[in-house]
Amino acid sequence: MTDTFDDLRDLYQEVILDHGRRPRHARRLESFDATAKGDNPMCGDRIEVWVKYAPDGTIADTGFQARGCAISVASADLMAETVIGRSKADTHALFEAFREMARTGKCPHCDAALAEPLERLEPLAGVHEYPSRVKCATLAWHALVAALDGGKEASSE
Amino acid sequence: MTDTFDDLRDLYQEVILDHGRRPRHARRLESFDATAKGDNPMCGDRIEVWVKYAPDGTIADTGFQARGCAISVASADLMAETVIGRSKADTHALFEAFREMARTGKCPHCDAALAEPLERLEPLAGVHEYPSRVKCATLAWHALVAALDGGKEASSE
Amino acid sequence: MNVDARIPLDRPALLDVARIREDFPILRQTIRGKKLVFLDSAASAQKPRAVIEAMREAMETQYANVHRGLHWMSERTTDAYEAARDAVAALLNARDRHEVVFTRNITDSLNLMAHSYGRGVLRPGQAVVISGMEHHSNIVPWQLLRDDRGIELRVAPITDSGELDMDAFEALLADGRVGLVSMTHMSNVLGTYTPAERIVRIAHAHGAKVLFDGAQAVVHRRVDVQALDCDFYAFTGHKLYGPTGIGVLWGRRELLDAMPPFLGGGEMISSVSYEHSTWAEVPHKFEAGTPPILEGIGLKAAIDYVQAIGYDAIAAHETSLIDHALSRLGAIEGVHILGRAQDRGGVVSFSLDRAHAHDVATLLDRQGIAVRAGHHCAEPLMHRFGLDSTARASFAIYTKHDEIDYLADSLARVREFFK
Amino acid sequence: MNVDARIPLDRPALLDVARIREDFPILRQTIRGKKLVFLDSAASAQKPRAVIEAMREAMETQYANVHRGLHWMSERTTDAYEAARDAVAALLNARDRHEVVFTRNITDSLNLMAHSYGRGVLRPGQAVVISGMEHHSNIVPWQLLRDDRGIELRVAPITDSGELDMDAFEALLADGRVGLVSMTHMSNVLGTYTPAERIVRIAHAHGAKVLFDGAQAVVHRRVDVQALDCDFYAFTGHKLYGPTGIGVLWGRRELLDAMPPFLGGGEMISSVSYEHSTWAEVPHKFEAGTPPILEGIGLKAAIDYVQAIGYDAIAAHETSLIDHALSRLGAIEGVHILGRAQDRGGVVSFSLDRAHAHDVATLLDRQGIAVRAGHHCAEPLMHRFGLDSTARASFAIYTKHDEIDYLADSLARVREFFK
Ligand SMILES: Cc1ncc(COP(=O)(O)O)c(C=O)c1O
Ligand SMILES: Cc1ncc(COP(=O)(O)O)c(C=O)c1O
Repeated sequence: MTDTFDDLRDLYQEVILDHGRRPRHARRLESFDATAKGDNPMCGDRIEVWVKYAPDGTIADTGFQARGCAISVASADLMAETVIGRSKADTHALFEAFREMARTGKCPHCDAALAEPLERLEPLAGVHEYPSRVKCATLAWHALVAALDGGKEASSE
Repeated sequence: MTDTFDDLRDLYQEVILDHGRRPRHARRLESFDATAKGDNPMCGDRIEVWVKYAPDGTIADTGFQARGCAISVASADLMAETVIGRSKADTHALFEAFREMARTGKCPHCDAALAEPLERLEPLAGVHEYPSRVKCATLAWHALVAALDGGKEASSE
Repeated sequence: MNVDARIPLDRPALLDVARIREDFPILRQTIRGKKLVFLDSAASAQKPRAVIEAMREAMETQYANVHRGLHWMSERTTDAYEAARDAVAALLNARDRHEVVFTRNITDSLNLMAHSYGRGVLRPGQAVVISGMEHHSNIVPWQLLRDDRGIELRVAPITDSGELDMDAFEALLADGRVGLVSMTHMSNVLGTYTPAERIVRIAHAHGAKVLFDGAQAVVHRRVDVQALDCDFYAFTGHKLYGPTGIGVLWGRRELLDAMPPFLGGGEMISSVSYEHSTWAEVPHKFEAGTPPILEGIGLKAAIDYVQAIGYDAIAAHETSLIDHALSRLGAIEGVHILGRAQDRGGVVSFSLDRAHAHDVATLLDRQGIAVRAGHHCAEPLMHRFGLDSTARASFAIYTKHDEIDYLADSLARVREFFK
Repeated sequence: MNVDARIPLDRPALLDVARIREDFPILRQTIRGKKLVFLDSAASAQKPRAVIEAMREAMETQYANVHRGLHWMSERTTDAYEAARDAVAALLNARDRHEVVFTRNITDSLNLMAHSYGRGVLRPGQAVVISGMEHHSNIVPWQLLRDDRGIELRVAPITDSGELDMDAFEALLADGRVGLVSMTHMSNVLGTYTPAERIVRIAHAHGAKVLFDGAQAVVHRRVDVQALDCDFYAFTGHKLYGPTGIGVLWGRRELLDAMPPFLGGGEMISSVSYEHSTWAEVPHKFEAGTPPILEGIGLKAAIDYVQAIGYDAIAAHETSLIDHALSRLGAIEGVHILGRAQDRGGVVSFSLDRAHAHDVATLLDRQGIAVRAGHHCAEPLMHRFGLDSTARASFAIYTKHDEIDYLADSLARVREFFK
């Protein structure tokens, strides 16, 4: 693929296509401490997330099974990649920051401490142009946060 | 009153004001063969009509009691004046012709035989500009026709 | 406020009426060679250029069906339509934009309440209270509810001056069976503003929720639903200088959440199967089918326009006009004004000795003046005062004092004419 | 009809599409520098200048509330609004203009039916039949009716090709308990036209009335309710090149007369007292509150516009476009088209291997093409075919053959992109 696809790439960057096509964390954890489902009936997107904590309470591992568009699968995978090793509090903060980025394309009020992980999620910022697809990008996060909070079900806003 | 009221006169001609103010036939007949009521709930107009037939079946006399605007009272009175001496069939035809005149301002398809009585009703043709007031002009006629047809109640369309 | 009856034509007002009139193209029209004097704004207001242009521009440059479009036109149109919801939320000072439900007109908002709240939340044996000065749209839905579900309908009487009888109102609530008070915030016939805060306090003290019919009130005064502390508030777009085809129901989130949906169809569902469907979150739960997209865009432009002028100036203008009208019309022999409330707004209903209201309206029309005549969709109120109909002049931000002078002079001519 | 897949750009059509496009200002828009290719007209159509101008002109020169205005502006606006009723009556070849009820959209028309006919005329124990390819707006109202009043809801299955299974349909009616068949006249997902005359004959033979959801059908084909012999017909203004905020329910006079009112309020009453109110004649009985005045004026302009072009040319254009689309899209490897009905209209739903419909829609949008993706408010139909969503291209009078070519080429690029 050369730049013949330039016009398609600003939202569907290679990293999204890649994670959408070959998610690294798309698996059910054999042993886990928390789990939750997410559901977006409007598009039929569905996701299930599993979380395993480390002894210090940080996220030791996380995996998911998802049915949905490239954006939602890629977002779930990038999420997994980004939150492993983080505390619950960090993950919550990251969720809020990511949500704002997905909605508005930027996160001006974001904590500098979040700069590095947010940069990794930045390829998804393009969805803000498509408010109806923001949900695709945030569904996995809603499910993850529901799992961390001990809930069972989440649906994106 | 001089021509200071010119701008008000094209609809409210002197004959309408006069018949509205001093109707000649606004009375209940002592003896009658048919009667009916008319009601226009939209404006609160109400009318009751009585009819007495001659031996040949023509209308020997008619009277009414009305509550309503100048147009509706004047129309009732002009109607009474016009139908006395006419057959039922004539009166029906006249009703149809008058209705068209009230709606459209003219009656191109009208029978030449109706020319004379229609001319007498012509001052009311101006209501066609006010479709919501056409009903004021036709209510008495609806009631009269209901009486002729043996009905009891009429409401303008 | 005391206004001189012989006010000069270009008297300085708090509102720059001359400039405002520039924004309303229709006001330049003539009727049979006479300048249009439009005094029927309480029936429906004229539209400023901002509204006309917003709707035109949407149709010419940015239109598609909204929500879930996934393409540029749809996403941008959704933004524009949903911005109307933000504008309404700000207008009413709602806590949460999701509390704003778009309907077709206020009649629709009130019917939604009678169905979703009346049939879905109230229980047989409970009662609804309205007042003796309601518009039919705030009477008939409750009658239909009463006849369908055995929910009592109680009518709080009004005084001869046209104000709510507060003692009688409170007495109606005494047995604790009233679930909802649905009342006008300003009468479209008498001009009376009801004492909204007091009504809410009394109703809440007796366990009843309060819904206001703000069709007239919101046109002239700032409405703050949090300050009023009411539970529901409804208004209609076309009287607030917006297009026809759109109305508003605002309600507290938790109350709307607890209400079942009313109309079923697209937009209001979460998922559908033949056996069982689930509903979208509020407000969408109450918005079945393609929404009034262009109308939302027009309404937002209207609200922006009104907000830019500001309710302080608008309310002051209304007060000044009504004072002027009461003094000018009241001075004409044979003219009787209906309603003498202390707190009153921009409508004057009147009758004229020896002339039927319909004749008065038509004869004013011959002079270029648009007023309404009839029962103003408030028959029970008319009958309360022993009348079938009145003529009614009503005012808007574009109404000039000299239009009221012209009305008074023209009415005096009609009186002469009928003498 | 067989259309060459490599059709030249300015192929002469029965419709002068180039001239028609001149009438739609929005079609000159670009999206991110690419020409707008609007293939989402089945969701909502764009508006011709005639509609935009009619609404603008009304607001600028001739506007007031309608009915009983007694002044020039009101009388003339009433004439203009009521002329829309005549236009609809002529469009559907209704016998009587009073049979035309204006609603907010077709969803509202269907809910009116579910309330006034469903709750007011049907009796518990009776059934309503819909088909397996209905829009949610023709499912959910009947579900709510079922759950509220115990009126059974039966679903006539469709075949794999996306057509109504006529034997199964007739079998559903066999017990004589079906009071109403409410069915789409053209599926918004499959494009299938249902055999309306046959449906009516069968339904009537079993004592059932028939209501058609003509939201899609009326856009492309001449509908003659007397020839169809149906009992009710509904459509929505915004898909017929008219504004949002207005829908239509046509019904036989005697059936409408027998139905109780649905919404209560102004306009729909004959007289009101607290004890008892009486209703206006149809259609006003069903039109509570200030009607969609501007929308009626816009809809009339839309109907006049469509009638001037003529349904013969429109239908032929639709057929030509759909044939072209089926041959072009069908030739792309990995593209699957949903629905293969014999008699089908201007929508194509499709899926693409290895790409989710949402991604397809977004990637087409990047190329300037507006298509819809999702369940198209027809979840049960999607599930019937084992799908959650499809992309859908839909056509209008302004759609060019080369836009379909561009869609096919762009789709092929999306396929490459996802390979
Ligand atoms: C077949 C069909 N029925 C009903 C509807 C609902 O139309 P509206 O949203 O205008 O009520 C649509 C369009 O979405 C449709 O395509
Ligand atoms: C106080 C009041 N309530 C309700 C209505 C009904 O408004 P709409 O016809 O827009 O539903 C009106 C206006 O006619 C009104 O003045």
